[in-house]
Amino acid sequence: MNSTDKPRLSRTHALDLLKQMIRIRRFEDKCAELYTQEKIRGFLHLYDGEEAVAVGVIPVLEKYDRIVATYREHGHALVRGVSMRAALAEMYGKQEGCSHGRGGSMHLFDKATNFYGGNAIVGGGLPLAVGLALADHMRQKPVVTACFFGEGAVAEGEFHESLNLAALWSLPVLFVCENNLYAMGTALAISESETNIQLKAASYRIASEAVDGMDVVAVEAAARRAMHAVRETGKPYFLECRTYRLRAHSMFDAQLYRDKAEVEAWRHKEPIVRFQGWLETNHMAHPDDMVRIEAEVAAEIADAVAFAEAGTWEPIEQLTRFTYAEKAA
Amino acid sequence: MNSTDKPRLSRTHALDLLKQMIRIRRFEDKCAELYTQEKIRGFLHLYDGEEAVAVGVIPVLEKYDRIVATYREHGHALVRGVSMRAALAEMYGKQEGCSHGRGGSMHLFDKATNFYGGNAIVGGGLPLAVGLALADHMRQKPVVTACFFGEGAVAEGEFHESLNLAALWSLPVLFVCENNLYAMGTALAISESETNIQLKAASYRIASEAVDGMDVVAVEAAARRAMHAVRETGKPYFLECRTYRLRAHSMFDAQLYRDKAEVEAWRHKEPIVRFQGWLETNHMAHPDDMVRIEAEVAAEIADAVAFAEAGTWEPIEQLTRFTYAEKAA
Amino acid sequence: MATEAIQSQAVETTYRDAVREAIRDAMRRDERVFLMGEDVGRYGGCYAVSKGLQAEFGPERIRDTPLSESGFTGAGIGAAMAGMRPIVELMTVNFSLLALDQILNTAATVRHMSGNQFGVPLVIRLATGAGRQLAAQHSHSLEGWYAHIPGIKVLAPATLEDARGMLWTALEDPDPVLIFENVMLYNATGKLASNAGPVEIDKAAVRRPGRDISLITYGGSLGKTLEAATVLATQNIDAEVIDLRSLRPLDDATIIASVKKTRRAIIVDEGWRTGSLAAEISARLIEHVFWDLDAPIGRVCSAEVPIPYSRHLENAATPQVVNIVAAAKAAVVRT
Amino acid sequence: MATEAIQSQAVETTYRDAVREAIRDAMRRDERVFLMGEDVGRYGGCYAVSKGLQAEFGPERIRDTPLSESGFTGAGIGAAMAGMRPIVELMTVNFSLLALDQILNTAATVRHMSGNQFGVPLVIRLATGAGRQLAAQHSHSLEGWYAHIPGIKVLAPATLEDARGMLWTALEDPDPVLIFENVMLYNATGKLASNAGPVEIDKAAVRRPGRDISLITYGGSLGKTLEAATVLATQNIDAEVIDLRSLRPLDDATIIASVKKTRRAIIVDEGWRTGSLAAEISARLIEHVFWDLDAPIGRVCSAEVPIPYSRHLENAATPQVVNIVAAAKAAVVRT
Ligand SMILES: Cc1ncc(C[n+]2csc(CCOP(=O)(O)OP(=O)(O)O)c2C)c(N)n1
Ligand SMILES: Cc1ncc(C[n+]2csc(CCOP(=O)(O)OP(=O)(O)O)c2C)c(N)n1
Ligand SMILES: [Mg+2]
Ligand SMILES: [Mg+2]
Repeated sequence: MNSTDKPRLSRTHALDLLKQMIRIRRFEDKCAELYTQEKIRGFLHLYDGEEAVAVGVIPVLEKYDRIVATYREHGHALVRGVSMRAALAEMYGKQEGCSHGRGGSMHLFDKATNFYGGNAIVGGGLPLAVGLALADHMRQKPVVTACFFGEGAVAEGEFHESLNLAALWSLPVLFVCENNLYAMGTALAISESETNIQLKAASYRIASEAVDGMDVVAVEAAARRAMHAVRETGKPYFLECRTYRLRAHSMFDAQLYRDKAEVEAWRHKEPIVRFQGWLETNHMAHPDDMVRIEAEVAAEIADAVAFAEAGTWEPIEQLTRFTYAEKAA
Repeated sequence: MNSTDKPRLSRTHALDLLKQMIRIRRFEDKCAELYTQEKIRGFLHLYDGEEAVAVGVIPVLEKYDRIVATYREHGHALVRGVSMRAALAEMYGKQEGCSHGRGGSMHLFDKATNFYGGNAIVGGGLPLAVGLALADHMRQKPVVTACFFGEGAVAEGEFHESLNLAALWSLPVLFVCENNLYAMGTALAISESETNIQLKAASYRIASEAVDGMDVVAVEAAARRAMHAVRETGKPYFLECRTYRLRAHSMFDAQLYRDKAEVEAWRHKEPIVRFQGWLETNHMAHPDDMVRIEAEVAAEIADAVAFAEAGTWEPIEQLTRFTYAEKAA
Repeated sequence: MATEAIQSQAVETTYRDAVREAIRDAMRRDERVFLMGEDVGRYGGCYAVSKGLQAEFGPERIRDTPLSESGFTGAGIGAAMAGMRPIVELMTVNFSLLALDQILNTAATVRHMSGNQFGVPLVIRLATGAGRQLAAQHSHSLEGWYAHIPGIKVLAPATLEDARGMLWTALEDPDPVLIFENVMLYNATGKLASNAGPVEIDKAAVRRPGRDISLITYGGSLGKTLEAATVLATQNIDAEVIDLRSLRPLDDATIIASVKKTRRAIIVDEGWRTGSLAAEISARLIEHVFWDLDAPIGRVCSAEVPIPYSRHLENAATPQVVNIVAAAKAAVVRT
Repeated sequence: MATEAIQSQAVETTYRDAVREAIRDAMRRDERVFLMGEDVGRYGGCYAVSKGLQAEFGPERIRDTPLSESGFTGAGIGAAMAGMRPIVELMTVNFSLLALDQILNTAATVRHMSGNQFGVPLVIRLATGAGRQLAAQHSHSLEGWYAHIPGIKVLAPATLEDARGMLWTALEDPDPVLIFENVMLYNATGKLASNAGPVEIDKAAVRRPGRDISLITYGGSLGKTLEAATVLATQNIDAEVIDLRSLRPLDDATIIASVKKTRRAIIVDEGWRTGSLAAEISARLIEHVFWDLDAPIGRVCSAEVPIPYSRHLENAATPQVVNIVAAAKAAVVRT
């Protein structure tokens, strides 16, 4: 273990990690509420229980690094610095949204933060990440592309093709598998003959690590090791984060495939309560810290809602815009 | 090693293995000649150098087992018992061909021998094999499906999806990878980050073995072990046969990607000469055996050519037949 | 069938339940039939179509698959070639693109390539269509596009009778049949004969007879088109509404007979306009009834844009009643 | 462009060499350009198009890929989004089905889904077409089918000038462009201006002016269609031959102007008839010039069958000069 492996767990940093997780959680609770009010439509996939993954990994990246995410990407967008205003306005379908209202919850994009979006095709983001990294590799840029995907994507042919290409061409991709044990209602054991996902990296000669995805500090430490390896070697790295989705897959899911007891058991390992408790017992988080964090987050959310509400609908005359680039006049 | 592992190498059996290899070689030499005469058109992929694989594996299968092959399948068809007449007539495009002249060299099919054909999409046959085995599994039939494919197919997503499905559902598929080191002009190292193909089976929890594909006895022994395992467990098995393509990929290949020396080196390991020499030194093949074999093969080929030449063209009025089943009148 | 149904004792049901009943019925009739796809079992189907079926038929016959569209579609093809009668559910047409090689290069070609030795009696079910604000990757209407492929058949059940009746007939077909279920229809309710069963899948249906113009459509657009016909009636335009039912093959006879009578036609199709099935029908009409036409054939299709998320733009991108009415009026007044 | 070319000093060349020259030229003009695909490097390209290029530009920029169509097509999309100008060679359209999800769900949608923040300046080259007796899985003509997809552009170079000139223009396009090269054209020889360079890709070209009927075609069928026009001339039918060049978007203006003049049209398209690009053009003509037509619009397309191996059946399945002549005569005599 060299220095880059040790989490610099200063109090400020710790509180920041905690705040980011709380920020995602409260934001998505609000989104769920807004969904029932039909302010948000389409599919809405919440990250509830998995916050430690995005919060542990993304701050380790540099501004110039790139991120590819899935349709369950609100948390990733927020941690990366996509404004909550633009993200929520997008879910409202307003043209002030980060994707101009064209994408919705599953397609948050933000060029300013190199956020290459929400992809709603499972596994579809992996080849894209390989290509982003290929471009950087060919231009010898020290840029890393972090690619997030669920364990369900591991069964897709594109997973296989992408890992092989990244390793074969030695491309700087950090593959982050968010293993929450279910793909919609399909448990890992019903999807994979080998349920130890991390092992799969070996057949592509890709270095890998599996980490407790409910422990933000552990995730951050693993992410540091991973990013260090990618930057040192220019080669891909595979990070499996073992986590759990506490809510339904989407707002349409009756959760017939798992029993409440299982969900309850996981609730106890829930990343926010767990980390907060640990910080409190170690006197790194005080009650007033919590009050401040909750207040700041609540204010940011209120502001985002106001912004989204005030947002405008794109004129119907512009319907076919963005199908092709507008000709430079 | 139990009895099923030991090749029963009686003289008759040995000579039969040798004859089958010679039969394929001479037949394909004739095909190449007929191609230059434009009797055979389209793509023609020869098996020259790889004969020990089909000859070692296919006789181990039962009549009721199923076979899925690639566009390089002349040898597999002949060993399986597809008549040389029907195979050659097919390459001529005559309606007496085993696929009624619709398929050509890349699409030899034969229901009578459960030969599910030549597939010209690399990797395309693997899901098919999984499905054939699924049908047998669901009906508890003791049938095994042998699926042949080249090492180039390993990079395809369908390889990954198929191996996982076969293992996950525990289906009786014998995956036979014909690793001839090249996919057209692409050497294995340019195609795979992990060039030890056999290792890949492990990440699906599939039992596997790699064998010298130039040694027909070794291939047969390995095939016996493999088939025994599949029948015992009902699970898939992965057999990598390490071999080499001595001729061009197809008749259009200038072979810019490998030097003659390499090909020459492999010619010395060539399965027919090697096995024949071994049989001769061990007094299992005598000069008159060879004379007989060559004579029988030559006669069969001459007969097949006559048959194909005498074959007829399907009337153009029947063009759209076989697009859909004909309605039973 | 539909009419019979209405005569016999009818029960209130939904399109979703009708599809489920069709699957259950097929599973009971023939043990070679099984359903396989993502989340068809424990989850109950992403649109709850197969809910409860795994409990009745078990995990082998209501088979949950990994996310391997090409793999399990190919497996369905192989199982069909080996004598089973698989129903592969590709969840939605959007994901079927991952399986297109297996569908076009194998399912559609095996009978031909093998000189008729092997066939692929496979049924593939796919949800299709826009309207749920699922944006650019989840709102495709590609059924008309699939109808380009020789070797497969393409069905689009628009009614409860067809949702209930097409599956079994498709399963009895010796060749691959794709059944597209429009996502906006699953909650559609209506009366279905308690004894509703298999229906033929070769003919288009005249859902509303009329004299002045033929409105030709299918699947998710049938309802909108019938609505449009009602509006047109109030303006003394008597529209005939044709439900294609089968997109491949097309029932030319019914289409031609209708247009020969009305001398005008509009085709309503949720696919993107360019290269739409509507274009094919228009071209065929020109080839067959050119001299009988009193007006150009019109098309009401989706705009040439990936479907946007926001509701107002999604609606603007897809055929609506007003567009159909406008197109029909234009065709009628034009002469 | 073509005409200019003929004026300047011309050298004998082949379509294959023209494509190679276009790639070499692009690689020299812009270091962001690279070619990636199966066997483009060491093998020299399955149709020898890229022969020699790896020696000149090295294995990084003339990049051999594994058999991973979806993977490397997606990689091309990503590289394009990150500022490169990749040319992805999908060897043949037959294998592109494995990459269709990346093409339709990503390349064609990213600009839209991202509200115009990201674009995909990617060029995909594909060999297309029948005629080499490669049978049902290797003889597809799907360029017209691809033209259904909003968000991409589709080109079909039929001449040496276009084979040489379209690539660079496509690379400068901010959106994904698919270039379909007909396999029967690679050996085509002719004179090409020594200074031949980029050509515009927006307009259809009138390859032969005529008064009596418009023969509309593209790519591999242009030669056959011009031949047919010559035959027709001997029978006093003066055919105008239009080369679409761009299949998406279609140059309606040129097509409409021609048919308004000739009042008759036949579309020649190697795609399967149902749902062919020919159907789209027919439908558009009806929408725009219905009242100017003196005869129904005819289509000469491929038969609705997977392409058979045997030569006589393959020929019978695909458009031939005699079919074009017959269709044209039928349209002219019909009135
Ligand atoms: C190619 C494809 N197939 C199916 C779907 C439907 N679908 C959406 S999410 C999902 C489950 C994905 O599970 P996983 O990859 O584990 O991610 P998670 O939702 O658990 O975060 C499925 C099947 C899809 N979007 N894309
Ligand atoms: C999906 C697909 N991509 C590309 C091709 C073109 N192609 C035909 S054979 C071949 C090489 C396959 O190599 P391998 O799998 O090792 O089999 P081998 O020819 O060596 O027996 C390629 C690239 C194809 N037929 N299918
Ligand atoms: Mg998951
Ligand atoms: Mg090989």
